[in-house]
Formats: sequence, C-alpha cells, structure tokens
Amino acid sequence: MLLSSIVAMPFLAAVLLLFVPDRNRLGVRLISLFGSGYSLLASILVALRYDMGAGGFQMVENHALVPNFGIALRFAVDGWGVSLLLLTGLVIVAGVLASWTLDDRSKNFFITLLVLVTGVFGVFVSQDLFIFFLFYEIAVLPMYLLIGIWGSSHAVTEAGPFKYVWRLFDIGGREYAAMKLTLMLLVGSAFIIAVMLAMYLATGQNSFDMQVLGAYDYDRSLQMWCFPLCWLGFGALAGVFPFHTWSPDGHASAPTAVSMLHAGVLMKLGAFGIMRVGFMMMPEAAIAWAPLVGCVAVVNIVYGALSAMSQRDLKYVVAYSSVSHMGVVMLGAATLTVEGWNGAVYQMFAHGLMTGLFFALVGLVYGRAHTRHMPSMGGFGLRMPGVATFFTLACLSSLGLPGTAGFVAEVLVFIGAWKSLHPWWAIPGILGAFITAVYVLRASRRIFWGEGPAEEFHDLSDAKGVEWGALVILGGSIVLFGFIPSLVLDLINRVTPDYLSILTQLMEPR
Amino acid sequence: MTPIEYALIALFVPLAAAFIIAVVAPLRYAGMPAALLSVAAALVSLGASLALLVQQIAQPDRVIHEVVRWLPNGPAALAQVGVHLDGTSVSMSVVVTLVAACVQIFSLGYMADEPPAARGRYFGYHSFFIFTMLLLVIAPNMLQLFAGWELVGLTSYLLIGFYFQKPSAAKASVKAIWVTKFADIGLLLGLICLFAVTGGFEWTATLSKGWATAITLLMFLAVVGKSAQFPLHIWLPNAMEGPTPVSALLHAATMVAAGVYLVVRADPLFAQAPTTQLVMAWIGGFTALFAAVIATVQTDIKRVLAYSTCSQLGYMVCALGAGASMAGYFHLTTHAFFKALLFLAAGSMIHAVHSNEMSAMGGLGRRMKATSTVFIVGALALAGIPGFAGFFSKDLILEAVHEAGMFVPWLMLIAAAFLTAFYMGRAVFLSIFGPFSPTSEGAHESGFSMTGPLWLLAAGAVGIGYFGSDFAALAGGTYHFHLGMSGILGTTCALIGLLLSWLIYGSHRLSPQAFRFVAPIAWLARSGLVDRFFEFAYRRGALVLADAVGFFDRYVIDGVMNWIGWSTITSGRWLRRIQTGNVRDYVYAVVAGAVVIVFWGLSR
Amino acid sequence: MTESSIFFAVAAAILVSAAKVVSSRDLVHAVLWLGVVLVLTAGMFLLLSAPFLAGIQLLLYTGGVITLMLFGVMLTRRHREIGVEVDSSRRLPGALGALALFGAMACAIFRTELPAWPASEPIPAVEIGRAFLTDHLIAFEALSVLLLAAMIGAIVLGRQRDFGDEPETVYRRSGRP
Amino acid sequence: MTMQTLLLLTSALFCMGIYGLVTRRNAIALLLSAELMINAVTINLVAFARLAGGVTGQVFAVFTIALTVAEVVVGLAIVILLFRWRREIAIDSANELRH
Repeated sequence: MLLSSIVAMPFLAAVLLLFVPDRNRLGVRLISLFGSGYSLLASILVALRYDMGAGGFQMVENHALVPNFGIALRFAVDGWGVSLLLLTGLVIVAGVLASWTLDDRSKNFFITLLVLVTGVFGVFVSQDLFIFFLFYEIAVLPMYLLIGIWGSSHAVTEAGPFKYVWRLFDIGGREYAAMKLTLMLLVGSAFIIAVMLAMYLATGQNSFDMQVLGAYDYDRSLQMWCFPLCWLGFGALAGVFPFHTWSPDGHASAPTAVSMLHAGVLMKLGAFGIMRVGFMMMPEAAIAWAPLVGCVAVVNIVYGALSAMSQRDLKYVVAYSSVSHMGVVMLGAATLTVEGWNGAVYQMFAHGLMTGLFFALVGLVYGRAHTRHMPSMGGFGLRMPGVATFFTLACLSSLGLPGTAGFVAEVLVFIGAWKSLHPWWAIPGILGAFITAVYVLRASRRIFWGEGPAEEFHDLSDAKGVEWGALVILGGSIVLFGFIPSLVLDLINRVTPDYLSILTQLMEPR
Repeated sequence: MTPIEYALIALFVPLAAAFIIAVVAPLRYAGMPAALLSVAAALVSLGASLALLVQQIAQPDRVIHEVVRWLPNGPAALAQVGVHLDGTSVSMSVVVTLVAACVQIFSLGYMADEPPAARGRYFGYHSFFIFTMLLLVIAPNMLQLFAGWELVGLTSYLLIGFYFQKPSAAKASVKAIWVTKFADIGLLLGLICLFAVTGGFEWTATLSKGWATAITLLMFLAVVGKSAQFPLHIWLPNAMEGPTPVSALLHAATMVAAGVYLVVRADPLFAQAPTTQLVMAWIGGFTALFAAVIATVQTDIKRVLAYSTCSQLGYMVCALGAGASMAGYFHLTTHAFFKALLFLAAGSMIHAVHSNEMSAMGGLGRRMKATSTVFIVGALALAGIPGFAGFFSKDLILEAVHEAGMFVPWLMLIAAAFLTAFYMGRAVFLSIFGPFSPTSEGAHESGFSMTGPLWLLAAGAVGIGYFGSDFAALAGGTYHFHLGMSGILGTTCALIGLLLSWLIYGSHRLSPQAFRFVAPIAWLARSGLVDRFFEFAYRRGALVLADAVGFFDRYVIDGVMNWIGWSTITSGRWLRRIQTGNVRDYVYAVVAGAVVIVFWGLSR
Repeated sequence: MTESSIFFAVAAAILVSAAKVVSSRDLVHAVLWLGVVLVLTAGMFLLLSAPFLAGIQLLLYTGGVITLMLFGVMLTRRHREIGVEVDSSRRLPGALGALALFGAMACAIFRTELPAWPASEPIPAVEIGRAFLTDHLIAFEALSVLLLAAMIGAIVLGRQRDFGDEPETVYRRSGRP
Repeated sequence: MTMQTLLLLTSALFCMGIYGLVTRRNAIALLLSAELMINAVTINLVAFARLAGGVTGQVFAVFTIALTVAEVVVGLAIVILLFRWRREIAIDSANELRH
C-alpha cells in the first residue's frame, strides 16, 4: 500500500483543497505541504525498505482495472524507481515551499501542482504500460494551465533586428510557451501511443504488464521502427535535440515551482521512459540505434551549453543548461555500459536536485529584483548572501564539482562513454562540462558579485522563512549525495547490471 | 591513536569547523569567535599531522593504505576513498597544515579591520581549504586526488573573490576557475583513460608506453593549469586580487603546488612516459625563465611575487621532467616556507602602507624592522643564496636537470636563477631600503599575531634546507649534499644578479638606462600577450560561437517549429472557409461522401 | 389482387405523395402529404408482416407528429414566405445530388445478391412486448428517459424569455451586427 | 414484391428527402424532408428484420420511431425558438454554426 499511498496522497490533498476556501492561505499551503511531504517521507521509507539482497521489483501491488485489455494498476519499484521517487519527493516539497508566497489564485495553483505530481509519482511506480502512459499524460497536461495562467511573459524582450519575429509569434509570452510545450509533448505522446499499441499487439498476450511486454522477444523489424518512435516521443519531454525548443521558453515562462518540477522531474520522465521502454524492452534496436542516440546526446550537451552561454535572461540560461544536462543522461543511456546507465540515472537524480535549486533561486531573485535581465544586475550578493551561496552551490553541481551530486553522475557517464564503442563521446561531454563552468560562473558573477546593487534594486532581501526550507532541502541533498553517493547509487546499481545483461548478451556475438 | 585516526582528525576537524561556521550564522557574523574556532581547528590538524610525521620519521618506509568503497558500480566498486599515508603525503600534510596555521594566525591581525561577518566567512573558507588540501594530499587514488584538486580550486575561487564587490576581484576569481577548469578537462580525461585501461584509479598502474604518454600528457595539462605554467599561468597574477594571506597560502605555498604534488604522487606513471617528461622539462624551464623576466618589470610587490611563484613552479616542473621527483618535491617544501614568508611579509608591509606598489614602500626597513628582516631572509632564500633553504633545493634541481642531459631547460633555469636574484634584490632595495615615500613615512610594525608566524616561517626558510637527507628518507630517495658544477654556476649567477640589482636600485651606480637594449623584452613582458590571446579566444571565439548557436536555436530550430505552427494555423484558416455554416452545403458534402463510399465499396 | 400488385400500388402512391411533400408550395399541404406518406408506410409495414409496427406508425406519426407539425407551421406562418418557399436556383443541383445518390444506391442494390423472403408469420404484439420487458429492458428504459428529456428540452426551449435576455440582445452577442 | 424493389423504393424515398432538404428554405419543410428520409430507413429496417426473422429487428424499429418523435419534438422547439429570435425561419440566413 505504500506505493499507492505515495501516488494517492498528493491527489487526495488536491481533492481536499477543493473544499478549503481560497482565502485560507495558510490552510491551502499546509495541506499541499502535507500531501507532498507525506510522499517524500514515504519515498524515504520505500528507499529504506527496499531489500538490497533481493533486488528487482519490490512492493508489488496489483489491482485489475480493465481485465478485457489486460490493464491493471500494477505498482512496484526497483532501484531506479526508488531513486526517482526520492527525487520527486524532494523537489515537490521544495517546490511547495518555494511557492509559499504565491498570491494569485493560489488554491487552484496548488491543486494543479499536486495533480501534476500525482502523475509523476505514478509514472515512476507503474508497471503497466497503459497506466504508465496515463500517468505520463496526467503529469504533462496540467503544465499548460500552470504556465498559461501563472506564468510570466516577456521578462526579457528582444530589441535586435529580429524583434518583429518575436512579436509575430509572441515569443516569450506565457501563452506561446504553454501552447508550444503542450503541443510538442502531445505530438511526442502520439508516438508513444503508437509504440505502446504496437508492443501490446505484437505480444498478443492481452496484457499491458511491463514485465510481460519486456520479456517478449519482439520482431527485429518491429523494434527497429518502434525504438526511434519511442526515442522521439519520450525524447520530446527529455529535451532531445532538436525537439528541445519548448524547454527554454516553457521553463522561462513557468512560475517558480513549475519550473522546478518540470526541469527537475518531468524531463526525467522522458529519459526514464526511453530507458524503460526503449532500451530495456527493445534491446536489439537499442543496440542498433545507440550510436545515433549518443551522437544526438553529445550535440545536446555542447549545443545546450553554448546556447545557454548566449542568453541574457537568467531563466533561459538555466533552462538551456537543463537541455545540456539532459544530454548527459541520454549519453549515459547510449553508452550501454553499467557505468553509463548508473550515471544516467544518477544524473537524473542529481540534475533534478540541482536544477530545482537553480529555479528556486531564480524565482527568489526575480521576485525581489523584478527582472531577469542579467546585464542589468550586479552586486546582489551583498543583500542576499544566502541566495548567493546556494546559487554558487547549484553552479558547482552544474559544472560537476566533486563533492556535489553532479560530479558523481558526470564521472560515471564519461567513464561509460569512454568504455563504450564510441570513446570520443567523452570529449565533447567533458567539454560541455567546461562550457557549463564558463556560463554558470559568469552568470553568478554578473548577478551576485561586482559593484552594486544599483538604485533600482532597493527592495532586495535575502530568502525568508520557509523559502530557506526549499533551499536547504535541495542544497543539502546536493552536498549529501555528492559526498556519499552510495546512498542512492547503491539502489540504482542494484538493478542496472541485471538490466544491462540483456543487452550485453546480444552484443557479445558481434 | 592509530595513524588513520590521526589522519582523519587532521582531515575532518577543519571540515567540522568550516561546517559550523557555515551553518551557525551568529557565529559567522560575530567574526572573532569564528576565526578562533578556525585557528583552533588548524592547530589541531597541525598537531595530528605532526604526530603522524613523528611516527613516520621513526619508520620512514611505513605505508598505510586504507580505503572504503565510495562509488558502487556493478558488483565491484568503481572508486574508493580513503587515506594513503607514506613519507610524501605525511610530510606534505605537515607543510600544508603548518603554513595554513601560520597564515591563519597572521590573518587574525591582517583581517582585523574587515567587517566581522566577512571575517567569519574568510576563516570558514580557510578551514574548508585545509580539508580540501588534505583530501588531495592523503588521497589513496587519483580520483580522490582529483576531488581534492577540484575542491581546492573551489576554495581558491571563493578566496580570490573574497572582496566580491570589487569588479576586478570578481573577474579574477572567475578567470582563475575558468583557466583551471579548462586544464582539468585534461585530468578528467586522463583519469577516465586510466580507468578504462587499468580498471582503477591507482597511480601504481603499469601501462603500455602509448597509453602512459597519453594519460600523463593529459594529466600534465591539468598541472599546467593548476601550477600556473606557461601558457595557462595567466590566472595567477590576477589571483593576487585576493587577500594577501590567501595569496601566501593558496597561490604560493600549497594550492598551486598541488600540480607538482600530483606529478610526485603519480611518479610511477610519469616515469613510464619519457615524452611527457621531456615536455614537462621544457615547459617548466621556459616558464621559469619567462615568468622571471616578467617579474623583473613589475612594480606591484604582489605581482612580483606571483610571477616569481610561476617561475619557481617552473623549476619544480622542470625537475619532475628530469625525473627527479625528490628534487622537485624538496623545492616545493622549501618554496612553501619562503614564499609564504615573502607573501606574508609583503602583506604586513601592504597592511602598513595600504598600497601594493613598491614605490610606496620605500624605506620600510627603518620603520618595520622585524618584517623587513624576515622579508630579506625570504628573498635570500628565494634567490638561492648559500645557507638558505632555497639554495639546497635549487642546487638539487639544477644538478638533476643537468644530469638528465636536458641542456636547454638547464640553461633556462640558470638564467632564471640569475633573474630571480635580480628581481628579488630589486624588490628588497625598492621597498625596504630606498627613500621614504609619503605613505611609508608613518608606517609602523604590525602586531605579534602577524610577526609571530613570520618568524616561524623565517626559521623554516633558513633551516629546512639542512634536513634534506631526512626529507629524502621520507620521500623514498637519497640525498647527499655536494656542490657540483651546476650548483656553483647557479649560485654565481644568483650572486651576480643580486649584485646587479644592488648596483642599479641600491646604490644607483648604474642607471637603468644602461640596459635599454633589453627594452623590447621588457615591453613584451609588460604587454601580457598570452592574456590577450586568451581574451581574444574567449571574446571573439567562444562568445561569438555561443551567440551563433543561440541565434541558430532561436531562429532556425525554433523557427522551424514556429513555422510548423504558423502553417497549421494558416491552413486551418484557409480550410475554415469550407465550413459555411449553411446546412445545405453540409448535406451536399454528406451526399458526396455517401456516393464516394458506395462507389468505392462497389469497385472493390 | 396479388400481394405484388398491392405492393406496387402502395409504392407508387408513396412516391407520388413524397414528391408532393417536397414540392408543394404551401407548407400545410406538404405536411398533409407527409401524413399520406406515413399512412401508406403503415400499409407497407402490414405487407412486411409487421402489424404491430403499422399500428405504432399510425398512432405516433399520423396521430402525433403530423398534428405537431401542423401546429409548428401555424405558429411560424407568415404570408410573404409562401411564394418563395422553394429556392428555385437550388433545384438543379439538388436534383442532381439526389439522383447521384440514388444512382449509387441503385447500383449497389442491383449488384448485391439479395435473398428471397423467408416464409414468415406476422409477429404478434405479445412477442414484441415481452422482448421489450426482458432482453431490451435497459434500452427500453433508456428510451423512456430520452423521451422525457426531449419533452423537458422542448418545454425549456419553447418557453418565452428563457435566457433572461431579450432575443435581440442574445443575437447581438453572437457577434453579428 | 422482392427485396430489390423494396430497397429501390426506399432509396427513392430517401433521395427525395435529400432533394427536399437541399431545395426547401423553410425550417419546418426541412423537418418534413428529414421525416421522409427516416421513414425510408425505417421501412428498410423492417424489411431486413423480416429477412432476418425474429423479434429484435421490429423492436429496433420501434425505437427508431420513438427516437424520431423525440427528434421532431426538439426540432420543432428549436424552429419555434429560431422564429422567435429571427422572425423568420428561412434556413439560409441561419448560419450561426459558422460563428
């Protein structure tokens, strides 16, 4: 029951919120905090209860839902799932704390947010492909409302010769961003449905059970066209080049908690889907397509980093850095090595924490400075030392400094890349980490260091009250899991070699 | 207590202090208590290191290697962390903690004028630095060494940017971490190669010649960055934007020497790669000469010392290139003492006159007797005057390079020895002797917290050279002092350099005009060509590329997406005309559809 | 008279009255002609051995629908419309469309092998009633609800001032001048 | 009386309904045409029910008739409403579906 309670509790909290009057601000927030906090604590409990000796999928729950089509609520977690549950719990609690001061229709905001996070939790524990996809959509769709209603528009406007293009499409507007995000992700979903049905029909066992679907030996030709569809479908959410363009606009327009959750957790759903459905269920095609996946991932890393370097809007910088870091995840997956896969899942975890922290901080800075235009900032560190400190911490994790979670993930992925069939992947990967160092530290210097702050930023102040909670939860986790990675890496590593052995067996004869 | 426990105390007590200072905000804001906590932690760390050293001297061959699993991967662990205690790491940890403790005590006085909160932050960084540096020093494998390596880079970044309100300091710190991070690409790649080839991060691995060369060359790139070798030395002079004690500790004595320590540690790997060693010798020798030339034209005393640090690190790297890791390591140790001494003494002088310019310090010898004395001791040690520590280690290096048959690097080192003595003499004559300036007129000696550490370091700068054989025993080598041809030549050159500087700047018997023939070199030295090159590469290369990519993303990739959206909307608008709203037209459509379906069905 | 000749007579009568329905200028005539079609259809049901349905047809359609229609016509009747009842410009395309569809269907009918009638007795109403209350009970109840809904809907729609606005205001709101 | 002739009859009836639907302008006349079409369909249904035998086809036909009645009721109500709004029931001008 633990797993279903993790999924259900945010939803119950959302339902409960319907009956709370909007003006009861504290009540709304406490209920949201309870719903998400329960899921965090239960996720920690799941991590503790996970039997390392047994491995595999545990805490199985099975409730038949539509027996005619073999659809059932099958919940179970493996080491990967546990780590991502933990991540989701951490980020959503921090997200709720970070949006504590949100005023505009806050009740509706928290309801939508909690529904969204229900979907995320659901994806990570679902063992039924149909339910997996259902939760996936539940996680994706509220984003439209959250960005379209509570988002921000035109924080930094284009002044150059191309400004008419911006006006024409309303680039930077929240409706534009919300629509773009939703449409691109739904197109991706269409691909996923096709793959899902193809697999369901191919097995012919009238079951959407992922164990059943995974155990079946699909026709090679079926795999060969299903895998790219799956890659593109989930890849749209994972920010795979060139389908990443929703990500900068979407993240930049979204309100703080949504950016945190979206970049921190939702993009991982995409990567998780590719690994779970693509790599694990279609091993032959995965081996055949891995070179392409890896090359695109490498493009993602370098391209995302360079794009981030050219941005002037702080939120765009962080959003592009997510594109770059998700490239690391995909690179890890494409290496088809234990190191790479461990690194990919750990990077999901580390990047979730890091980018969650980043967006929380950007939200704090934006809320106080009322601008995200970096060149006009400067010297904020004097007035907001705490924010500056945590920002530096996020930067360090982003550039992969030892002692932060980002380092562990990157080192694993790069080792995996070097041991894979394409060792050169490691070089652009590491180069990307260096470019990241260049732009994040430049951003940090621009905002927090130097002379200032200018007269217009008179009401700057450090984080207050519960906002510290968000920062400490995420920042503390980054350091904790950076110094003692085995806390989570043991869980991940418990299952990775087993999963990979299917692929390595196929690769050996060649 | 077991040696492991000592090592862990040395390692974690400063970390605990840093953590407490970071988390307990009132303590940090109070300033002084945080500083005392930090100093106490440094002293505990020093004590533990000394205890280890005593044990180690009793059993010079003792090696303690204790690891725990850190990164699980598959059935085995990918990496361990732990403690590796042998003569090298123990003696290095003593050097680190000793210099750090001296610098921290010195900082109590030097930073007294800072706001309390800033002081708390400062000492927190210092405690963290001791942890990170020791993490590097007692690393049992290359990965932990790399972790410490990056973390000292972080503390360097934080401490250079300590006066973060100053734009130049902010830029300098970012520049420092950029350059070192760039260089670290090499180390990370090297480590990954090492792991892929040997399945571990051990420096004792045996490699094929090709791999050894590749891996060590990659590692050496990181050394070039961290130890400020040409052409990545550019960050070190800017790093002087940090508080002077920081320059003494990080950017002279310990952190920049981490590169040298890395090579000493990974000596078994480097010994397998003669090509790399040759490259090292050349780059080291060239840096020694090049930086010394630049140092002769600087007017800012900290920049003189900074370039001097580059130059001395070049000596060490050159020695390592000659395969004499013991010589390089010995020079690292002596250099740590006298360079920290020089920086702290310079700091004391800066503190007195509130200026970095040597012209503002004239005649300080008469106002600040103690500081001046130790500065002169440091300068003599650096110049390699017989009897002082620098003489022994430098002699060893010259000897070793000569023996290795590397003639050109050796020649460069000899020239650098001459220049070193010259610019140090210049610094002494300009700042300590010479006429008073308006600012130095009213200067007075610093307090005991500042002079005390200076005396201690001065003792080291004089005395440490006589412990060469003990040191060699610890480092696993042998050392017998004998004055060879190289040593005599080097010492002679140094004496000539000193004499020349006295003639020009001390007694003014020679006018600088007599040396106009070196003007082009001086101009080159001042122009900072390397700096400009990197700035050009950054502004015209990286930033332009980034802007191009950003443009491509916004208007090409995104443009395609927007075009798809736009064309959908436009075609929808066009198709909408079909929907007239007139029931009759719909009936026609239904009829037509029905007819088509019927005929389609019939034709099958 | 044989069954076949009765059929052809009824069929011809149906077609003629249907033609009158779609061509009469006066709506009242059209409605009445529709009544004729419906009555004849009931006869057709008898021929197809469905007496119960024939009864329903007579009761519901001829009794109910035609009356309703007549009321509808009366309520909305305006004199000036009578002359322009049929849009003459639409006749040709309408006829062409209808003919095309008829042609298509006729093709289909001729090309299909249709079985001959099986011998069958008229199904008594009891059978149908039993089917309603056993096998098709749910559908039957659903139909009742639907009829109720239709009734309520008709009442709601037909009521005056049901939108709380004057009709003109509602009209203006739809965006037209 | 064969199946074929019956089907031809209903097709003709149906097409007349279509013709009426297209040419008529009055909304009530449209309803009349629709009635013709439904009638054609019902005859078909009964014919096929006889072909298939059993009671289900006729039951279904009863449903159809009842549904038609419901449709007429609602349709007329809409027509009356439309008339009240527009003071005319010429279907050409009622193209609100577009807007």
